[in-house]
Amino acid sequence: MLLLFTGLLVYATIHLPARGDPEAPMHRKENVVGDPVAGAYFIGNAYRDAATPNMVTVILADYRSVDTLGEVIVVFTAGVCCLLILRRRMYD
Amino acid sequence: MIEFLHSYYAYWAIILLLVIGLYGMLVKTNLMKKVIGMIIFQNAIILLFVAAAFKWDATVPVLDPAYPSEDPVNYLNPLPHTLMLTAIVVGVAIVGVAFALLIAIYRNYGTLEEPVLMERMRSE
Amino acid sequence: MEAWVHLAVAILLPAFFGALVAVIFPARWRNAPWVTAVITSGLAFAASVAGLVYTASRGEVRYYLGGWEPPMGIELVMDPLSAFFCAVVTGMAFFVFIHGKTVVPRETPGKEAAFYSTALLLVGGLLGIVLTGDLFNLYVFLEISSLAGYALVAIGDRRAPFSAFRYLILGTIGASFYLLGVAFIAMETGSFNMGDVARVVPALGDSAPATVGLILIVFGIGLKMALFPMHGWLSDAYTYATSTSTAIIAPIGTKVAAYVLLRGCFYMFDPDFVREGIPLTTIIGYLGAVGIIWGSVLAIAQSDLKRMLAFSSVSQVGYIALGVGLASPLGMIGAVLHTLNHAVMKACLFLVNTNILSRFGHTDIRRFDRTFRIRMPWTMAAFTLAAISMIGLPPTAGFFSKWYLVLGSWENANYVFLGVILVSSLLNVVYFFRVLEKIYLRTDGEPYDEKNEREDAAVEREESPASMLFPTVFLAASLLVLGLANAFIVTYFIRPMIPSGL
Amino acid sequence: MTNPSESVIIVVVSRALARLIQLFGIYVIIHGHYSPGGGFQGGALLAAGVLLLRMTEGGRASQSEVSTEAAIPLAAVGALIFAGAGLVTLAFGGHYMDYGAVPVPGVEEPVVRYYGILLVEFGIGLAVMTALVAIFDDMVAPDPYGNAVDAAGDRAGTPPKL
Amino acid sequence: MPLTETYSSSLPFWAVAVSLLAVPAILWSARKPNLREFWTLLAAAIKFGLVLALLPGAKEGRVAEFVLLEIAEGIELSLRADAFGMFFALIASGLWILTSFYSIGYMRGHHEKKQTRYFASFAVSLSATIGIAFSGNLLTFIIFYELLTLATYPLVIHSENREAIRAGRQYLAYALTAGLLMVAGAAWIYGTTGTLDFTPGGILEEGMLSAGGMRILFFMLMIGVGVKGGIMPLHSWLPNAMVAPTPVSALLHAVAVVKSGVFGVVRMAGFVFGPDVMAAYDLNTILAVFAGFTIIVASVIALRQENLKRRLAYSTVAHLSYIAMGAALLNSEGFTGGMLHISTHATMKITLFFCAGAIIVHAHKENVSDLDGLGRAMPWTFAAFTIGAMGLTGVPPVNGFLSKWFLCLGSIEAGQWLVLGVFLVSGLLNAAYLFPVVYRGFFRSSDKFRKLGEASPFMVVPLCATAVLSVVFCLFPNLFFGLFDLATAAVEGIMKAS
Amino acid sequence: MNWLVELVLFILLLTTAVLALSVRDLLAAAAAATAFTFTMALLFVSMGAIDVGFTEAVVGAGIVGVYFIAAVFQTSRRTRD
Repeated sequence: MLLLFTGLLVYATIHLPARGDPEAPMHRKENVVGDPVAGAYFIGNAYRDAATPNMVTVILADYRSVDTLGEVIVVFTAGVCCLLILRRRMYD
Repeated sequence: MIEFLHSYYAYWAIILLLVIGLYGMLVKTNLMKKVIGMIIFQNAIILLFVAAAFKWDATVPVLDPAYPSEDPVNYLNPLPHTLMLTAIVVGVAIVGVAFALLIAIYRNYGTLEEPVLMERMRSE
Repeated sequence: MEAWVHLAVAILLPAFFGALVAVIFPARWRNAPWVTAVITSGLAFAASVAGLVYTASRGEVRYYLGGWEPPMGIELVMDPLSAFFCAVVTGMAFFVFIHGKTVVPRETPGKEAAFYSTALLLVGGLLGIVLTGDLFNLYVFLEISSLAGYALVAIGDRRAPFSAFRYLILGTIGASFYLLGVAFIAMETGSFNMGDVARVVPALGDSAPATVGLILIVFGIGLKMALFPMHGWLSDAYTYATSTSTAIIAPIGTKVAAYVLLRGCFYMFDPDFVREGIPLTTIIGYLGAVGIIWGSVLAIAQSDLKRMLAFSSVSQVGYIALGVGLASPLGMIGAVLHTLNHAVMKACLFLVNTNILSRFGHTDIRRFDRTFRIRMPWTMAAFTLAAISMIGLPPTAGFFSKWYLVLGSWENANYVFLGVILVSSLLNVVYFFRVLEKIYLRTDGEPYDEKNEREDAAVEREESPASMLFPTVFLAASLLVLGLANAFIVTYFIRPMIPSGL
Repeated sequence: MTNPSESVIIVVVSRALARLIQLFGIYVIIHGHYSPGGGFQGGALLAAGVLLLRMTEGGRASQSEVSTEAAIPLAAVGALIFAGAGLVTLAFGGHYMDYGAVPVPGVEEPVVRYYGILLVEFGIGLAVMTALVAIFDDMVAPDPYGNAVDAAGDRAGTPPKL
Repeated sequence: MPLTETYSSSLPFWAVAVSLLAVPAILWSARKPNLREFWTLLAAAIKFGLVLALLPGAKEGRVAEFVLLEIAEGIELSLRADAFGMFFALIASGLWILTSFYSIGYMRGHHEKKQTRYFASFAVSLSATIGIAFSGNLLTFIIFYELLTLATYPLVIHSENREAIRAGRQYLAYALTAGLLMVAGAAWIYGTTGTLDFTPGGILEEGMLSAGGMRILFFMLMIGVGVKGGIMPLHSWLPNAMVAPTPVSALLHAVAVVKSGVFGVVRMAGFVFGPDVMAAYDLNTILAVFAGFTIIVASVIALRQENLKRRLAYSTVAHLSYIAMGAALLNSEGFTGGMLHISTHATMKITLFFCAGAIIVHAHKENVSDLDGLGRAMPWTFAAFTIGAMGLTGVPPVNGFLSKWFLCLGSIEAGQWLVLGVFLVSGLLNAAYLFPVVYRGFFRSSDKFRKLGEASPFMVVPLCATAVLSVVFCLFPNLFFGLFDLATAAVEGIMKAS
Repeated sequence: MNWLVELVLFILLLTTAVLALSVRDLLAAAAAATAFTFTMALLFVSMGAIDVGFTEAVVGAGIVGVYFIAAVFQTSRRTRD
């Protein structure tokens, strides 16, 4: 099964765009059908939109803030889960 | 050929890591080892994303006046980086819950070896 | 901007806010978490129903979170399909939460707040999966719901943590495979937005990474969905968890995975390609068919009601997979309708299981007897109705989803599926009537006589409290309504969601 | 793990170190706009400081830092700050999480977003710190049910089976 | 004969619903037997009245139709009181009144337990039966068919002893399998034709399916209805279900369930496949072979049964196949005979079961050999039994003669001499297994029953009534609400359309 | 030059991964896993993902390492495989 998995992945990767190629679909400004691609947009507009030089921060907390909200909630979930699993009562 | 290897060897290393991680999760009988396998597996996927965000001759995605931001070629793609931040934290959360479960299992059965555990569960 | 557009986010938020607020209350407000859970899930339910009606009449809603248009920002997509699944998820959650009023403090004493918070997180995560239009965002919500699911499964008897751990390992493999698939698709298409992907993939033509990505996603989601042969985690997880945990996870957890399957196969990718280019749906369909039989046979072998229901879940998930596997409008109608029906049936059955457990302290079928009927007449009536629906007898809801699946199988000339559906109905009869006989009849072989009558007259009625009884009976009764109204549901809600390529 | 360390040096050094780590954590949160870092990293550093204290000073003495009971509600508060910021934008007629929709007189939209991000990062930091501490506390707490089983598979407290 | 026209009316719906509505009332008054049985009788009377109200229209060829709602996409839950359905509904609802009276007497006389469940299930069964009669399409038919299965299950397992439960399981297994096959068949038809509405002359047309496909479809549907209709080799649940209380046997095995089965056979033959298709693909031959086989073999088995109810049960199996055989003849005489036999057999067999029940309750005898001399103690009962036996044999003044006459005519018309032979031989066999009972009752003397009087009037009156009905029906076929006209109208509809 | 660093890190990564899975002492395995995550963090940085690298170092290596040790102390240290 692991071999099957490996074969599948290798098959997929040799058809992938080469690593670091700036013309890969992910890095281009427009995709095949002419829609803008998010990565290039972020690079070009992050500072303009939020006056923050760190693009990752802007994406994290603004463009894709719901992802981050979800992430915070994941951590919160983990906390509540551990409580639920290991603690006897919530408050002593 | 060298070109090809150069472009793709990272992917294959990642696949190797993925397989190692999957092997750890599925084949190892110690539950703690399964968690280690899980960590490897998740990190390998994160690495795949980060590798995908990589561009030759580009700088880190923090705005630098020396590089014009209009041309995306100058900066690494920040999107996968952001997503992987999330993925890392998600991974930590899962590992935390997994450890909590392991502790609960150990309290209940006194072992983390799957065969022993199965035997003790069956004998109840 | 029209105010109705905010419905999409109004469905999603109450559950998360409820989860966060539930743990803040001081300990002496004992009922506060329950009230929070009921109110928030009720709000979400109301919003989903409104959304369902809205999408049916005015078409889909795309909500740009943060005001950023995709692919920059994340969008919530409330189209007929997602609104439908939202309504199912929130509705079931609402009723199970009502039901939990007296059970949860008994099963998880001192941790009600954590329990409701986790359960609301589960619901919120599932709603997020259903609503989001972004592949990575879906992963985040998937993990929220999974984590909450692991924790809910882990509380229970001594064996629960181990079954939860196995669930965690397999669930993480599933989610990771999903993420891996997303990585391939994103690297090939350059976008994480489902709409973008749907537009780009046909333009790429035959793209190996995208195909492999889809296969990985389907495999990962199949694990989450407990599709045969990846169902191993489900039975233990459902059996050893506390009964309310099971009641909240079982009806909706696997359904949402089925939703992702539908989304991925028919909306993101071209159905024709998925059906013929890679025979993916066919494989799903056959796996579902095997799962139906396998789950039913194992359900027959169980002596514990809860475990039997767990295996029956494996088999019922198979129906949904089978509907997906038909890859035709009728198959899809069958799958979606069965999602609704099975959610209601399973919720009802697990609530009955909870009622029995909380009254008699066990759910061992071998120890059921005819006094159950006298002690808990309404619960048993609900069980009977739900069982009839599970078997698929008209005019209950279960019949009609099978009817569409049967029609779809004929249409595709797939006689294997047809046979499987028919045979599995008979297997369902075996394991449900076995229980019904125990509940209603005297089974020691002697005729029913005056002595029995006196004994029966001496048995007191000990029905569950109203908070437990109402959801159980209401869900059971709604099975009849759903059955009779299925044409309405199909015409107004399910037909519009069928993608044009199917 | 949660007993006080016996060495005074370790206690003193770790206390100083913990403060340093926490300071750095706050810096990371605030400076996340300009350099790598942000709520998560800062929150995790804050948590690391607390965990250091938990391990050296002992679980009880370090309760004043983040008490075990308050951890989860505080995490909820942190997440609520984040989610509530979204509600505020909704109230001003924007989309959920659209900080730009909040009209602050005299401040341009990008700058509003800037401060929106900062607020959110603090929420994240609080939530991550407390949640991570809560997980650790739950992991190291002694078995609350007192029915632990030893490695041989026997219940603690009951005589071993013959 | 006027052309059929349809008009919308909610009467069919209420006719179905009234006994369902009685169920809550029956359950609610579980502690008050008199009130409970009042509800039963009231519902029975109202139901009969409602069916009667539909009669004038049906006679004129006007079909009352009621569409409740769309039950599945493109298919409505429609009730149509056409002539054939009316015919069946009239018999079922009419005999329910009698059976209700008889049930009260039997259940009280026998001190049966769980009478509330019994009466409630009974009411649901009747609803389902009328629903089957009025079904406007195949899916509606299936829905009521399954409902009938579920509703009669509690009746079969009524005594809750081991054999009852076993019989119940067998019944479920047979009936549910049959239902599933019908569902599959219905799906096939829907997929092929896009409709499931019963049409006189058939939904299917020649060439719609391959010959093999048509035969498989025919088998699926015929197994579906044949299980309830007791066609061999699918009959074996029926004698085993005789463990049920006798009114159940009477109603189940004379009116409601088994008649629903053969009603279904005729429906399938006349309204789904249609005579043309049947003839074109030799489907009638298949049906005739099975029916003929059943008639002969079941009669022979009946000869060997010692238990009176089992003997009657096998007799039922045989007579049900008369009806199927009538449909298989594919001419108007055959259809008429088959339909008439639904009614005639109902009255006759219900008489016989009532008698058997009276004997069980009153004299506590179940075996044929124990009945010596009982006729003198229970003259009314045995007189009724004699009439019933004569009817089944086909002796003129009783109505069995009428239907048999048409069946024989039909077989002559069709030139099927073999079929005619089957009818004649089975008539002899009927005589052979029924008259010994009469003979023992009246002419074997025994002192056992000297002090035993007649059974309770609650039982005797209904059984005499049905016996009289049987005779009168033969002499004046149209006297009772024009049953005969209804049958001929229905048949004309089928034959004309094809 | 850069790719050489990367190659070394990859090799280190694979080594620590295999080590973490094969060591019999769970505490050592925890250490190896932490080393693995830390190498991963370095690799991220070398690929230019400084944010990710930083997070991985703090969260992955730091917090998970602590959790790991806590979990091992709460359970057993030995393993059969």
